[in-house]
Amino acid sequence: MKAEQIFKELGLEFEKLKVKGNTLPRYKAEVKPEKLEEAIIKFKSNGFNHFVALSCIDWIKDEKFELVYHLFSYKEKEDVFLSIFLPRKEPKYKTLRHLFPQIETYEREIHEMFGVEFEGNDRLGEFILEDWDDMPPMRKDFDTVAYAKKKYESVPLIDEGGEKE
Amino acid sequence: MNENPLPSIIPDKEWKKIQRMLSKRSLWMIHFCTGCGAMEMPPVMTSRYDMERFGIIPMATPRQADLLLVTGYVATKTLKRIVRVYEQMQDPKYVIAFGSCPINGGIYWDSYNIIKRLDKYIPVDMYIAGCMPRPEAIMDAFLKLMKDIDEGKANGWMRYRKYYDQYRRNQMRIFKRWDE
Amino acid sequence: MGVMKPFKALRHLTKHPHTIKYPYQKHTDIEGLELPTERYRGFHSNNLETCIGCQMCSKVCPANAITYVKIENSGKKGLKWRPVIDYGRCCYCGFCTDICPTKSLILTPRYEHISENIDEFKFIPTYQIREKKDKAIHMDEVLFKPEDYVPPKPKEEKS
Amino acid sequence: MKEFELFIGPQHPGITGNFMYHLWVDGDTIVKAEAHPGYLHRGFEKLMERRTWQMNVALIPRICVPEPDVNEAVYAMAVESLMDWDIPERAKYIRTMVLEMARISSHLLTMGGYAGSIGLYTVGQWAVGDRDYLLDLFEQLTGARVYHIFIFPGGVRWDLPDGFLRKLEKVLNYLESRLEFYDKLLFANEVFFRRAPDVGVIPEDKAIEWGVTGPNLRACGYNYDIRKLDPYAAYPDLDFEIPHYPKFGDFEVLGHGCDCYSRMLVRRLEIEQSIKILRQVIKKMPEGPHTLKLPNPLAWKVPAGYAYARVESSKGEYGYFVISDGGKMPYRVHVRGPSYTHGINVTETIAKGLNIADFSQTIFSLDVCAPDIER
Repeated sequence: MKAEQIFKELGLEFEKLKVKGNTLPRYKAEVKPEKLEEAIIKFKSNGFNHFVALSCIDWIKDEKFELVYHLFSYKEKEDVFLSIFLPRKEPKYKTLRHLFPQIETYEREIHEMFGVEFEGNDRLGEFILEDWDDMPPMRKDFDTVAYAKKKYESVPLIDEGGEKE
Repeated sequence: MNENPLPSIIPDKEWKKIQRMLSKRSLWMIHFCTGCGAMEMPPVMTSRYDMERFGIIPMATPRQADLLLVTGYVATKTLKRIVRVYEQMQDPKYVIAFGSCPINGGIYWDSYNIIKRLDKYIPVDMYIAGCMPRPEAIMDAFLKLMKDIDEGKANGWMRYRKYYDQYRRNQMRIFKRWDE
Repeated sequence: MGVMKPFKALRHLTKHPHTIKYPYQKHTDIEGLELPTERYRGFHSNNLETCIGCQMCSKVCPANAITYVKIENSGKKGLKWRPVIDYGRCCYCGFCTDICPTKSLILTPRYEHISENIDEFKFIPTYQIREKKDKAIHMDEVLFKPEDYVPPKPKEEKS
Repeated sequence: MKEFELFIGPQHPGITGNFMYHLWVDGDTIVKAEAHPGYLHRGFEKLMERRTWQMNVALIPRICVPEPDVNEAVYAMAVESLMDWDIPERAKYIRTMVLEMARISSHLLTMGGYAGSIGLYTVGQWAVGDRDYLLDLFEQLTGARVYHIFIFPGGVRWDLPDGFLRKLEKVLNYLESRLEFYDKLLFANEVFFRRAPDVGVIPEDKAIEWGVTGPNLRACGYNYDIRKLDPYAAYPDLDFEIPHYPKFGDFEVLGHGCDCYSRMLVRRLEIEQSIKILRQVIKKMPEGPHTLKLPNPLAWKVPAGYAYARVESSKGEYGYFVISDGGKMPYRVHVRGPSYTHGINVTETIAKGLNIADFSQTIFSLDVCAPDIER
């Protein structure tokens, strides 16, 4: 089934993204967080069985996190982006790893980089970073230059005491 | 490196010279690609440039290696492994740092996960400029290191022993825990 | 026959070797052209005469590698700032040379600088780097003392 | 029965790059595997938010080191989508040429690494040596051996140097003559026949659902290639085939697909197809400008919006999700690397039941590229 038809059945409004270079159409729609699982199941059963990526965007001015679930159909040759908005304070969502197993990895990364909590995913925790001691680094209010200065540039040089062998 | 088997015949100073002359001819390199500069290692290691002509071969275990190549940027998670590998290597040991990143951070100068100067954490014997350095530059660095070893100038491992406390203090500013 | 297979490898003995015997032999491409060519992005060279000190190169640098020193007797009026490039930062992308309005800052095909001393990787590129054909850079040609600065001779124009 | 824990990596020759797998083994058999990425994490997505649209071109090739050009191409395509630019024909052909050269060089490197993991070290020596001729060409074209910084939004950075296409033709002839030796050494080798088939099997019906893409998906019998599905650059004008299981031409079909054997054979056949594509590019290379006129890099603003661009890299689908808020810098860029699923989720699942000795060849045949997992 074509994506436009599925959107119509789900009662969602969508926009078409601009495409240059590639040729296939891309549709983006905003979904309510509680309706998302249903929508993904609907798309999955209609041929959209390739889960491309899960991205997180920090809209700091609107105090929101946007999670974009990206699906692709090899049959219909269409891309679908389903986005949900979460509040920036204590962002929480449920895991969808039972639908596509690689969502688990994306959730682990987003948990570490943005601090979004996914209920039901038991593998959240230290993933890419080690010994991290600040707020999640991909958030917009994290200042990487100040952090690098504080952590790395303040380390003193080895004082050789004026003697060299 | 100081045990002299024939103290009565050869004086200590001469013995060290012979040792250095021999050890520069068989530098074994640890097989550890720490960053993107490792991409230029295959041409150097294999038939095109063939570093075995200089007696340098890749070795999988740190215990048998003399040469640690820090190929490019060093993430904090890798730094811990580099320090572990470096401490497992037997004296004398040498470190070559590849490219811009170990000198002053390189293009990742503002990254939150990349250390900026490698010589604050382990001693470095040779730096190569470039991003990434060409195989020719890498070969020249090997030749220059061999010359330095012969002249007794490459003694980063002695520095590490001497200023161990300072190096360890700097390392522990980056790591939260050492023993896991 | 499986038994004879290993002996077939003997014919490779007569082939031309693939290895570049590096310190004695130059790197050449498949047609025998010596590499690197003029297009190679190696160390910078800056003609301090034509540089106008506009500081555009530092604004476009993705690695924040370019800082400036003031040159007092630059021999002419105008802006006296000249770029200092930190090769502990530089990523050899060449954006600085693309944007340079007078094209005084260029990248040369010289690529080699090896040192035990970490402080030797920050210097003022001079026009001498351009002139020499050697692949390696030496500190004596890039160490720049403003009081010793002598403007280069103008090239003789063809009449 | 007692389980042992085994750590493969980060300092281990049997692993693709600086990456670690934590294995639980029972005797010789792997019971559980866990991937530990992060040794190469540089925070690219954060750094890209701090750099202007042009500066990012210098930064992104570093995301995937064996094949840096796909990053530049896909970023350029995403930016062109937002800017609504149509690039000149010549730029399209030059891009295709660069991407195919990169594909051959990456496949050669994978082949060498894979052969090393089953004990045939000569292939690695030859493949990496032959790859160097391609790097020589890259150097003459782009000015650098590995990080080319060549494909810009709006076209390519420079035009072709004199006699480049002639040299490319020569290198292609040379590579084609070498393929026969690779066949003898690796693809017609008894060691390969005995060790590779039916090892590291991805279940065919799960492959798409698990996010397997690229040569690994085609090894499962699917005829999907982004160059045909979602064409970009000059691919619609070019004629080429997509090798997939069980269409292996002259090669024997051993095993039941989805295994190391078919994954490596797909790569081997793709080299042939890439050579074919490059020959057509040489013949068809149009005249004209190689780039659009770019805006001043210091005042380059990109209209607000979302854009997703994807290309087929040698490892699978490579995508950039670029979000602009109309400013001088990207608001957010998300990089979808193919190894993200191959290296973590797929490997963790298919490692169960593998022999320890086969683990290394499985990850080499999946072509896991560590830097694009953790970025």
